[in-house]
Amino acid sequence: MINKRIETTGEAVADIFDGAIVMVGGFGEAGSPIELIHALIDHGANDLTVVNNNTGSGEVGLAALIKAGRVSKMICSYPRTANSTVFPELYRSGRTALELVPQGTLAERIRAGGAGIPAFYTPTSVGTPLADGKEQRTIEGRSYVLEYGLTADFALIKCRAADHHGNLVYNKTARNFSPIMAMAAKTTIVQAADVVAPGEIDPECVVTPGIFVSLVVAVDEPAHESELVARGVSYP
Amino acid sequence: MINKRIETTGEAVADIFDGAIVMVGGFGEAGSPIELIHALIDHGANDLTVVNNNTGSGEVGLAALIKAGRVSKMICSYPRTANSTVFPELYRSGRTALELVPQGTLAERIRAGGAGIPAFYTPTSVGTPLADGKEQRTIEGRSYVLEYGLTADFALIKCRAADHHGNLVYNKTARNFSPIMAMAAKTTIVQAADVVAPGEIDPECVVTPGIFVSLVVAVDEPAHESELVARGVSYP
Amino acid sequence: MTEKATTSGANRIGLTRDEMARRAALDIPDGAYVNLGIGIPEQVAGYVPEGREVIYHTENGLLGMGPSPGLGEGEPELINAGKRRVTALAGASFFHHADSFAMIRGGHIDLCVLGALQVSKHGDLANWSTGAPDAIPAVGGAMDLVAGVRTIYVITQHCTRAGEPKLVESCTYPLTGPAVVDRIYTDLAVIDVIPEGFQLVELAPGVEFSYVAERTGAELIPIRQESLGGEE
Amino acid sequence: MTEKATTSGANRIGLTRDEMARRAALDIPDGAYVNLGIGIPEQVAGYVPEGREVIYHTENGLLGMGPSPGLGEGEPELINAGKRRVTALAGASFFHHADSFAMIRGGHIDLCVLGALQVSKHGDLANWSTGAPDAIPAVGGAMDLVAGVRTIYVITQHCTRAGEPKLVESCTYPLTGPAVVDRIYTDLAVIDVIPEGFQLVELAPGVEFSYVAERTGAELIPIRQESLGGEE
Repeated sequence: MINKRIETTGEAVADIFDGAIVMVGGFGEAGSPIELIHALIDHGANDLTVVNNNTGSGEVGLAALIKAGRVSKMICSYPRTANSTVFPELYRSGRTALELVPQGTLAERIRAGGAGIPAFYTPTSVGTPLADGKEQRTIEGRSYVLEYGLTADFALIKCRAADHHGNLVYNKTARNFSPIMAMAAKTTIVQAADVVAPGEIDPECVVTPGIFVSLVVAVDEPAHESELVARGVSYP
Repeated sequence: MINKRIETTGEAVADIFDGAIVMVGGFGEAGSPIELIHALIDHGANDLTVVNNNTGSGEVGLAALIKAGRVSKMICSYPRTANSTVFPELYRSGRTALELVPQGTLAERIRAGGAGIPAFYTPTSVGTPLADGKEQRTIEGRSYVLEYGLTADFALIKCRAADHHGNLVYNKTARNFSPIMAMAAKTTIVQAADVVAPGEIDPECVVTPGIFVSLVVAVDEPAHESELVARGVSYP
Repeated sequence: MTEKATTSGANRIGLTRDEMARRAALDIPDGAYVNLGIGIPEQVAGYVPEGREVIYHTENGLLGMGPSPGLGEGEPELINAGKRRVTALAGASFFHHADSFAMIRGGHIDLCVLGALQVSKHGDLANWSTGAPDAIPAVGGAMDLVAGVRTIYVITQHCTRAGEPKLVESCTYPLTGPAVVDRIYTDLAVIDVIPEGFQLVELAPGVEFSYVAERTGAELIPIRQESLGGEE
Repeated sequence: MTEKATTSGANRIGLTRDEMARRAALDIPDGAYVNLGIGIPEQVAGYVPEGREVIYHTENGLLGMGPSPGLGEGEPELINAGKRRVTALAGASFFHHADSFAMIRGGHIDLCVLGALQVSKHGDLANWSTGAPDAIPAVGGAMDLVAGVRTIYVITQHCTRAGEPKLVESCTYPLTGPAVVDRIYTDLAVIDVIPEGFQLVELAPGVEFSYVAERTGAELIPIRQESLGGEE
């Protein structure tokens, strides 16, 4: 019987190695797999390249991982957050590198990586500093930049429900980057508020088919980042 | 109030012009919008370029459109069908041109067209005659061909249910090319077995968001191509 | 243009932020698919005239975005691109980021309303970075929006707080996109970007042409079809 | 190799089509995601050994494909890539064609079993066209499968009906993909494609090495670790 369920978040992240590229789902706090990130902090992997739209807020979740000095490079579109000074400090001190990517290009690069497309042309960023040094090409009279697919060793994502095959459904705008990150990572680790038997998710409504998922761990009552930040929580 | 519903299949296809590029959903008979195709035959538009995975079967639906001489070019991956001699005859006589595209490349070109990606690299067809004349490029030691996004003037697609905004859900493997064709066409015309009010389709389960849909027409009891073919029906 | 004038403060003239949003909302067609940028543009949704239905897209994966649920209400996983809580209307749909930006890049969004640091007379937009060396660069979805959405409206104060024109000959800040802006709504005027440059469309109530022209960093082309009296 | 021998007919030796499918099924690992080509490969699904669970992908948009529903049963909108009616098992999912081929091209499918017209000793596969000038060219998803799936198995008769070898020095038919085939299951043998060429893995019961070698259009490397008696 195929059963991708694993019991603890600690076991789920145990194989993440130093120097790994880790995609982390979420847009702001929506979809952020806080419990998996905290398990990764406990696990101790270092020198990570993290792909996320943002850089976290407060001192929990992704911001806590960055604060712990585990992230040597961020690939993201918007590394500024009202509630966090963690990334700006490390960036200014040169301890964390930044690859800034327009949000739609970031999404498309991740999707391309997952879909076996090594590179594609896009109009986004043409004529701006973010196109500097990139190959350009004119197609039917319009200029485009060449962008490369992005893959990862691991993805950490959060969903509403998963079955034992790893079929996933999400919650509202917490879906965001998670389905494409699940495609782009060699090992996709999922925290699910509900873990159900195969057949309990309508096959017409599955958002991430199980083929893109490696491990599922139940996190029944996931924390909300904004509530932790409001309470002044700092992890660990 | 936004309401994309239109009363008849005839009105739905009335704007399709001679020389148009028309994407037609379906893989074999699954998802084939037979009633819309028959309305297009009645409408009379000529010199069409049709994009579909196949070329229809028997003498109904897409095969009937081809037989009526309305298709000057097919773009497809598999133009052979056990039950149809319509396309082979026109192809051999030189009256219908063929652009043969590997199925996954066809899907990706349509998706790219809809997503504003003008071109992308793919490993598919490298080292085969279908790569002849195509630009190639080596990326990290592997060879790829450059393929271009595909867009259309119209898409004709079939779905299980649509709401007035054009949000769509499909039936099983009848989904196939329809969601990406809806993205790639300037005007997407949909036949739906059910037309419902906004809010009746779960927003988590919408497959094609209404932004990709122009017109919806109810076809309560769509015909099945295989049944028509078995009965020897020839349209018109 | 050498005069430094502020449009805020005691001797304020021209439109308030709310009035600018309301003015822009007048130009949003019925049935349009619209993306609203962060800041003043977000307020446009509150002013769509009676009888029109507009479908709002937020790039973090929602089409059919409804109004804010009110302070302390809503859900942390139902937010907009500005990471504020929103609602979903009947007929809404959720989708992932690649699909969301396919809508943007693929030209499916009719209209986008954005803020600006600078707009040039060629329609170049700078709205993501002042280029300051100590700033953390952050771009979000702005470059995708201007590259993909058919019509780009900008809402901005006519001048910076320091009184510098934001409508300029050419942008000194890093571009978000070249030749992308169609129309600009400021506290002082509505201005189109046409091949010849900044074309005045409408002055805010009580604002004179010369007042706007002096605060515009490139030639402001007067409204052609009517006399503007002594203002030229 | 000059001898024209048919492997069907009264003096048939080697495996039947069902037996070939059964033999290939033995090598499909537990938990694998597998795509089965049209023809004999479709039959592999019926022979997965007890205790293993394999998830079948069909490129027209279904993961978790189950067996045929039986003659006259099933639904016209629940079909496989061969356009035959199938079923969907618990844990299945439906998706569109671009997502389906993202699974294939992106390397997410573990294994694919295909038919062949010819396989070269370099693992080149030709299975879509005989290159005949009057044939309607049709490729389907075969080129995507060989370009994207990690492991490619081929099931084929060892020779054509005319007795010509299908395992050859180099393909004369147009390629589906170069250097893609990992293992070949024929009525006569199981053969791996290794850098040195065709490596015999196993002979069908009652079939001798020389019989297979004579019907193979390139050198057949004997099994190394055991003596094959007088066959060399």
